[in-house]
Amino acid sequence: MAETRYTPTELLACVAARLLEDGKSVFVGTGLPMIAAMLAQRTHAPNLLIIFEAGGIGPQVPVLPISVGDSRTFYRAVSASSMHDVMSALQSGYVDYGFLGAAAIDPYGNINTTVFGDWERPEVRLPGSGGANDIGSLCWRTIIVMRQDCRRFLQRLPFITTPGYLTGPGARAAAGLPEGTGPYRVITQLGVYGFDEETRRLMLLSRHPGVTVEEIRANSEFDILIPADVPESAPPTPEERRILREIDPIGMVIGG
Amino acid sequence: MAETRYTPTELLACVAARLLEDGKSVFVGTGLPMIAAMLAQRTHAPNLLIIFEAGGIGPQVPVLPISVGDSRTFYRAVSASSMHDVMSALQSGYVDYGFLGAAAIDPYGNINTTVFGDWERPEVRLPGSGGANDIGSLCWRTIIVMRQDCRRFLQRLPFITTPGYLTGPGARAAAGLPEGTGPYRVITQLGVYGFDEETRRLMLLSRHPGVTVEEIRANSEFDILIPADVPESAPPTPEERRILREIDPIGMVIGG
Amino acid sequence: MEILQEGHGELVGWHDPDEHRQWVRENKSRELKDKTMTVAEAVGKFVHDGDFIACGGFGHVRVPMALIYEIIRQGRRNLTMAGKTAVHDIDILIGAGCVSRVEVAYAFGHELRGLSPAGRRAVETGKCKVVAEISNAGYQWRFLAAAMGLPFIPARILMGTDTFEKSSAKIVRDPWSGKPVCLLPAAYPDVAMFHVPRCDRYGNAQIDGILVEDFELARAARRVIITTEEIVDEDVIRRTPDRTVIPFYLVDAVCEVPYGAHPTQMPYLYYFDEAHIREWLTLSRTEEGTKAYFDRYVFGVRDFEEYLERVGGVRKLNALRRIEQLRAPIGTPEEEGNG
Amino acid sequence: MEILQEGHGELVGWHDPDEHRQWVRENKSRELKDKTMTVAEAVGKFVHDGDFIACGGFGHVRVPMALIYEIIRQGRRNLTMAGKTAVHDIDILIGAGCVSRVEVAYAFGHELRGLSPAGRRAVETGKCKVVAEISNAGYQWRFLAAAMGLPFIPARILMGTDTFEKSSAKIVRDPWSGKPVCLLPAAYPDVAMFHVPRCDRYGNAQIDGILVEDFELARAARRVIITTEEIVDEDVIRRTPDRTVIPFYLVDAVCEVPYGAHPTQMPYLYYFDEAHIREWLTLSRTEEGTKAYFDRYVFGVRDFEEYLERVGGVRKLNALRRIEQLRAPIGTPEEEGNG
Repeated sequence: MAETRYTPTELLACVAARLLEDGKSVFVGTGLPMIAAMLAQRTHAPNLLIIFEAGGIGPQVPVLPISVGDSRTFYRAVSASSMHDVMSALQSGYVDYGFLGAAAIDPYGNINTTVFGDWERPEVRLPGSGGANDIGSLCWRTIIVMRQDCRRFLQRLPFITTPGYLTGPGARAAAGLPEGTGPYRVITQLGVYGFDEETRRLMLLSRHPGVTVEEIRANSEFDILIPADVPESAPPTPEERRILREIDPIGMVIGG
Repeated sequence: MAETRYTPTELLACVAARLLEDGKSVFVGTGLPMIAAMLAQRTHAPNLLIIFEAGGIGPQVPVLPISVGDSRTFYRAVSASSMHDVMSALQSGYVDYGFLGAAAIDPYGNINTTVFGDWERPEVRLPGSGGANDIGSLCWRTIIVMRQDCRRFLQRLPFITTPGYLTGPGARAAAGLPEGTGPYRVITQLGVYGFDEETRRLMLLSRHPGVTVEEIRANSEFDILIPADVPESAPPTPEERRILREIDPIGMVIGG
Repeated sequence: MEILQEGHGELVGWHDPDEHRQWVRENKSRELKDKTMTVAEAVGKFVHDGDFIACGGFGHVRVPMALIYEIIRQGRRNLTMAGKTAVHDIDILIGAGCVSRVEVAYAFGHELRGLSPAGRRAVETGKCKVVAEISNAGYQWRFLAAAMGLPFIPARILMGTDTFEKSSAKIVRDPWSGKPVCLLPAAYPDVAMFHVPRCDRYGNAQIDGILVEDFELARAARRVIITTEEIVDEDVIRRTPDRTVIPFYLVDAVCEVPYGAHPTQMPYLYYFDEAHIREWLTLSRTEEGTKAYFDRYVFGVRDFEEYLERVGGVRKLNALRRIEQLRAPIGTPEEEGNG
Repeated sequence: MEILQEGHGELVGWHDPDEHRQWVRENKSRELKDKTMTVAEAVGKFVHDGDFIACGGFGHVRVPMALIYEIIRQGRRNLTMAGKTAVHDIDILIGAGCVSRVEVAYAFGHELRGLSPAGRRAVETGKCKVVAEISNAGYQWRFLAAAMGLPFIPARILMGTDTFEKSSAKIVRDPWSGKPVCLLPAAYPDVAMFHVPRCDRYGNAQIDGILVEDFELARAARRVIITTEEIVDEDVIRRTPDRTVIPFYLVDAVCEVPYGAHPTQMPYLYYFDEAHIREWLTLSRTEEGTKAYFDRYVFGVRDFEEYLERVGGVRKLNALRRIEQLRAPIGTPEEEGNG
């Protein structure tokens, strides 16, 4: 019973952390991605290299950073460098994983974080790309963490801020984006998704405990590829939850 | 009488130093240019900013540097930076003066420091551009210091390493080089030269003490523009000579 | 190299490299001279209505806030601002009506702290116009191109997206690989502003920790204003010349402003003032609240020192120092202060 | 962007950016692991016949000489070398028959010390081939393009000259200004070698003083070998992360070699060994002398420490330290040593 008393955010953090391999590198933002990367380091991936877009490389983070440029992101780092340096490393293929948030996504993993409505005179203006377009263009594998519902899983985005697979197979390379890159996983409050090799469309990989395939379908404007047999995401272990509390003692990201 | 007992190199250093204005910047190499810049700083141009291509900016040089990357080039500097930084400053228009040496020059101030004979299998192989092409392309005013004789003042160069005025008026801009730049003065053991505004060809500005116009003509393969009335270069003053000894006490550049 | 595609965003801050070189030659002093002045003088002299401005730092880190408050105090108008992970700075400048045009990499948000009520309201009502989109790396590299005196620099980003379509970039075919590559035009801000831990009176400025894109931005901008925790003797700089990030010939004004980055973080020196940022985010939900904020913290104080008193004075500043230096946890009573 | 002109020099060290990314993904470790080894192991493992190599530093400053001697000792052949203000390093590598191809920004000279007898003889007799010309900034920016993972970078140099004609650059029309601009192709050396004052066992390397183009070169190269005056504890690096110039994930080998830059200068630590450089410049005037030099200083010694004994041992090294630190003038008897 104890194992099931976890918060939704704890589950997301654990699911995200487990995707990260030891000995690889990850570009993280603040919030959940940071927590997932720290959790991975303290469990199966002690040798995961964490890089921040403002220039922090390989820190020994003492306290959860609030900002991507926060001095905590280069505390006891191997290098406190510059955006030019880390973005160049990203462009040169040194970064395995990158995290993105999204206000909306389409079947090909394209992302909108810029605007709803008309660009010139928007209904809702969002912050824009930030580093998202860079990460989505240049990282080997992008992991998107977002809320899923019918206003966010859209057939067609009002604005593509960050490239997923664009219009499908081959479209990224044709556009000039680095070969072999693209969205790898999408993690929502309902499940974990990948992208079908042939169509490059969103495909369910696992449902979170208690979530049905119907719920997953109901919370998307477009058709999600759903294989016949979809496993359940493994819930957070007590050990993972203990570490999460250690990382975020005041529940800044994980919640109360 | 005392004033005339100077070495040829002392004269060159003084003539070069006097061209440099206070409050401006100069890109220097080792040897004579360095000495000229230091002499200028200790006479009429205390606020001359000295920049070295390897990254030293505004040093308080304790001892004459031997190499352009020598730690003396960034001793008590305002910045010990990088080639990227200083070359970018050069390209952005921050550098007023640059010094060049030359193995050969043509009437338009183009320079060869690469090769005599065939490029593939040369008679004489020289070091190549180094920073010369960069300085000659990007500095506002380039000052060339070289030996003059018929094998060096050539009608046509076997190889143009560094651009002067190329084929004449307008040719630099047409080639894509920054507007308003180009060779400013040529200093040899015989005299000081500028470039005629209209033709962009080498023109005598002053003869060194004791040098005749005939000698100047005799030591060039091409016709040098020689105005009717050419002044004599002012010889080194005792004060200048005293400072030169201070700068180069063992006569490394200035000679014995 | 044929042009395959062109973005239709406004080309902000581009100059022909020759025109820029000429401007540098005529306007940037290569002389080692005293440039110290007050923030009022610096803003008065170098920030003009209609200018394209940019701030050093990143997000809520090392932002030259004393200059931002002064721009509001002096009532500058029609500024275009680089939304290069601009958060509190751009938000209050938009809220105060100073900034009316933005090229956006990241703006209208406060990272984890949530979206900007003031900034978003201005954009959604048309009071502030987004003139172009770009990404963080894209902006950084636009500054790099300018810092290098180039018309453009290539990058493998933006392609395939609407961010490109609303940018000022172009896509061409790389003559070596034959593949499409994006060209980012140089961006030369009229004024860039930085807050640094130490700088001498000539403008030789050092930064501790990450540089973000300050190295490039300082070289891209036409005018550079430095605020510094401390004006140090030239000798301090000359003893550690490899720590100098911004040399004097790039700098037009040097202002000593201890705590000049408040309420943003100054690495190693003081932490974010979360209480103050929260106060702004709360007040700025309404026009009235926004006005109240400026009345209290900008127009109602004589200068930045009086502002510091008002946000909590010595007690608050000491508390922020302890948190930044990991000697006190976040959220201690002192940090909440009396601001 | 039509191509207006193309250089006809050989395109040295260029890779399609996608191919390079894939190589990085498969071959560069992102793991913090011990990379310490001897120079013999490092050269054995990472420098292969036919490789394109480059050295950090500039001229006779901070050159990884212990690695250069080891490459000669191990008899590498057909190397292509970046003549990026390469002086003593390239001269002895050509003299020893290791380097047979050079892209030249600056080579075959020793700055103020005169031209290189060995290097020039090899080029003038066809034993060593110059495959392309470039300038110092041009090479530096070729490395910058590679460090950024780009196919090329623009620059306003080379145009109008034979240096361009013998380069691998191209001239295109800038789509913004309409003016010609030079595009420099990226250069990815197979191996770059650096000597640094301090580095930890993982390869986090710090450099004091000017960086020259080491920042860019370390990021451009596929393999990076570091020799260091001292292998320091990781903690030393982590206390001053803003001093790290080359982070571990770029580095393949770390070798502790005190005085590893001899006879070149190590800023703050030891001066040029002018006597030794003069000995080489004198001996290398003939083939016999060149052979005698290598017999004495490379093949006749077991390792770099024995080499250091032979060039004058502790007395010489102490003297060079005093000169570098401005505690003794140039040309003192000790400096002349017994080497």
